[in-house]
Amino acid sequence: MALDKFQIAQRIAKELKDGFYVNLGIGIPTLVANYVPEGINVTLQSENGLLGMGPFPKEGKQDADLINAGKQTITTIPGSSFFDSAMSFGMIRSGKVDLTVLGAMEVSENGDIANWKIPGKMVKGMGGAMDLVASAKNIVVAMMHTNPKGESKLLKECQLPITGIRCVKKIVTELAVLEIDKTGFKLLERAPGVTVEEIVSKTAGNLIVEGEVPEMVF
Amino acid sequence: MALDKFQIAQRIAKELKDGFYVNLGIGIPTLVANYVPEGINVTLQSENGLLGMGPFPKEGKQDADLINAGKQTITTIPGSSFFDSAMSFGMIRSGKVDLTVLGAMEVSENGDIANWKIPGKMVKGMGGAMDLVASAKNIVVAMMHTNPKGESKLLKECQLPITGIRCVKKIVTELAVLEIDKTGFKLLERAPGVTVEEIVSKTAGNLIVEGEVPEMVF
Amino acid sequence: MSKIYQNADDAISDIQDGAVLMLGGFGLCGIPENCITALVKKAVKQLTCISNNAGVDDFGIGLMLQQKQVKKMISSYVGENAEFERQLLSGELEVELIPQGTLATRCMAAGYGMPAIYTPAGVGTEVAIGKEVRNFNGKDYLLEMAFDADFAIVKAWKGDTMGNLIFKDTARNFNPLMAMAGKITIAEVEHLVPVGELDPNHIHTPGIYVQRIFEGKNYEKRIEQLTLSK
Amino acid sequence: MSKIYQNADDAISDIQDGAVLMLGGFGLCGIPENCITALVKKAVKQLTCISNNAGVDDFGIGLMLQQKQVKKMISSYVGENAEFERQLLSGELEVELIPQGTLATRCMAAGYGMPAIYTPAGVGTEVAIGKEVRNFNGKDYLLEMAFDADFAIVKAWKGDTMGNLIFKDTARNFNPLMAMAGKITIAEVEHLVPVGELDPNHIHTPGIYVQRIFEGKNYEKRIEQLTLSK
Repeated sequence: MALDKFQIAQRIAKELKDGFYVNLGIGIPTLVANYVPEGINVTLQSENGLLGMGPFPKEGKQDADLINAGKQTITTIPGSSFFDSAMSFGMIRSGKVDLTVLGAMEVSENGDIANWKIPGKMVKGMGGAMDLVASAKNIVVAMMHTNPKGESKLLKECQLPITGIRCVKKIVTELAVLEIDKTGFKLLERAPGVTVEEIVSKTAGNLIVEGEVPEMVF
Repeated sequence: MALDKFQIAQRIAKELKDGFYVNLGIGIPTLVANYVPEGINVTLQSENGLLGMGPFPKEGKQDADLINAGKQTITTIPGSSFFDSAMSFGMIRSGKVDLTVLGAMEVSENGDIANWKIPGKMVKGMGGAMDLVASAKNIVVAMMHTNPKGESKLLKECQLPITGIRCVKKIVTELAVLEIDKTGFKLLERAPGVTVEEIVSKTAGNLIVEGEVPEMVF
Repeated sequence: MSKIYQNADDAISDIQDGAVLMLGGFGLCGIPENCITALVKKAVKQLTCISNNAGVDDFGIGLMLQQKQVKKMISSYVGENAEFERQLLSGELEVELIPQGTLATRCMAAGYGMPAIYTPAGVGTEVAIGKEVRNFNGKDYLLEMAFDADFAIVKAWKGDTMGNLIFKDTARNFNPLMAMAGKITIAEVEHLVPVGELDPNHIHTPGIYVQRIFEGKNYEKRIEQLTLSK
Repeated sequence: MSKIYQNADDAISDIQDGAVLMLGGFGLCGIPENCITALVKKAVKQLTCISNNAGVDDFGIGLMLQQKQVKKMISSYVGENAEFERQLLSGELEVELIPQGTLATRCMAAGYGMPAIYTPAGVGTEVAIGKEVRNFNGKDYLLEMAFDADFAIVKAWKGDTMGNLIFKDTARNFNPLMAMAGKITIAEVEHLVPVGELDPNHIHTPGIYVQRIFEGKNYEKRIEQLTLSK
């Protein structure tokens, strides 16, 4: 059974370690915050200028001066700090953020990522994505294995304009967990009940399958 | 009559304009703060990280956490702000400080300044002087016209290791006010009773004397 | 020499057609609402606006776009704006998209008197076209130039009569960076307080960076994405 | 994962001979007194110390110099220290003098992930020897590299258990810059407070930059130049 988006988030949450500072992109990555394993503490960074992002506010408690990078109203938690956008990207560039989780349209087998622009469509901009992918020391991509047309999003080379080069470390899709290896996508785990054959058939880039590939454990 | 150091400071204070942000170096420059003309307001910057430097504290009110760039205990005034040393030199480099007053060992006729190092003597370092002279848009030097041996400190070229190039705008000595012009030291004012001849004899670099040179007015 | 202006009209009165403006804010959070209204009223045109976003159709910089006052936007993200899209597709509006951290750091560079900075953002992408790429310690970086803006227009929570500013929460964002970067910086504040009232240790932007200040009025502070917990 | 250490000995226990250290403070103002004492006690040697000043004979980094623990000082001003002078003249101690703003900005560059910065300080002087000079907009600048320190050791006024720091008055100086720049940052604070006690808008150094924190004791906070008004 392919994972749903909540299970993808849940699987990514297993990458979290105690004390991590984490930047979560918009979409599935945001959901990761709901699955932080018991007993570990992570601090969420929002690149508009906040460390220690709390949950959405209760009705009536929203504050226009307190939003996240997705422009959603949020709250602080004890230990939060505010800073300007230069310091925010400063801590991203200097590798202080331990883990960055992003969505993607395409990932290539050498770790290039495309997630900001589709030629012919209105271009909204890269926001902080190019800074994040160029700087983060540990980038996990959360995405579907194929696009709506059924074409693989794990490619030999990105077809869309890229956001950053050789930066993705790991990919979690509804079918698999894969790691960017020197020669391609190394298959680490299968979604429960998903066959290696299905993953092979939906991966256009070089897929490395070594020995028995375990199922994900939740 | 040659000026004393207090009069040099007093003359430099006439360069102040209302609203100026000013950085005063150690020695005679520090004294300038005592002669701010009536009715104008200047804010003193201390490059260790303070805008709005107040007078020395009263006995018992000193605070080890509150010092100026000369490491002296000082006070704040209403409107003071603290910042880190990068921002401090940031505001210096970006030309936000309107006037910088410095001492010097030598100034050359093209505006080079030497004030940090005497070969053969223990070198203590340049502190913030190189940043200040390289960045300030308006630098006034306060110094004696000659060194203790009677040799001119206003030279064709600096003999000592220089602190910065082509940066000095104006010089106030015990004898004269001079401006760095395209071709040399332009004599603007004489100290009361001091002759042009004396200034000529004590200036080794090219001295430009045009028409009648007025006496300083205090 | 007083930095205090009566209102936004007063503070922006000498901004001319063709000016390069920086406008603080992220999304609709921390934007200089009063100055934007005054710029619309003044109908100044052919502006270049450096701002992380371009507002929405009926708020923020969107109001200036509706009056066709903007020649060029320099931003990192410009969604949520139909009129913007129309002008872009019709060629009326020029847009330069740059990474958000690059935008922030180019502001900081201007304020810190650094002519250019090196950042890895955009290496290997179309953002790198025409730019110097340089390797330091095995990693490639792009050379990006400091901004050069005629006016920086920012919004703070509190300010004093010497121009010292304090921002609130994530409304800080680009505001202190742009405040440092403008040739002339105009700050509108929710609360203009007497000098001495702000703790010198809490000031985010020292007054040396601020040439004009006024207390804004009727802040709407619109929320773009209201999200609530149950 | 707790960042809290019991004391300075504990916090610096893994600093080895030959380490590159950043030490906060300007003069004797805002120096990490407890950590310096612990470094002397640990007798770690061959250190490279990046610090604006080198203390006085019997306080600050001067204490480490007396024990001949320092191989190299990288500073902007090193007066007021006879033992320093002796070691320098005898060749026991290497000294690299760099402009104060360059020192500050090279710290900031490290904390902001910028490999190098351009500054006009030192152009045309002996500081420029061997460095790239580059002209931007008609003005020359030197290329100066970000520092690369193993440990940054800073002193703050208040800190919380997540490592958030607040500095007091001019004791801020290089401390927040170095806090951002170390691979491992050790903060000693006068007051260690529970998380949530510091206002998020007043924090100077966000906890992400601080790996270890402890409450120092017996602060002497010596005054170098006592100057009083009558």
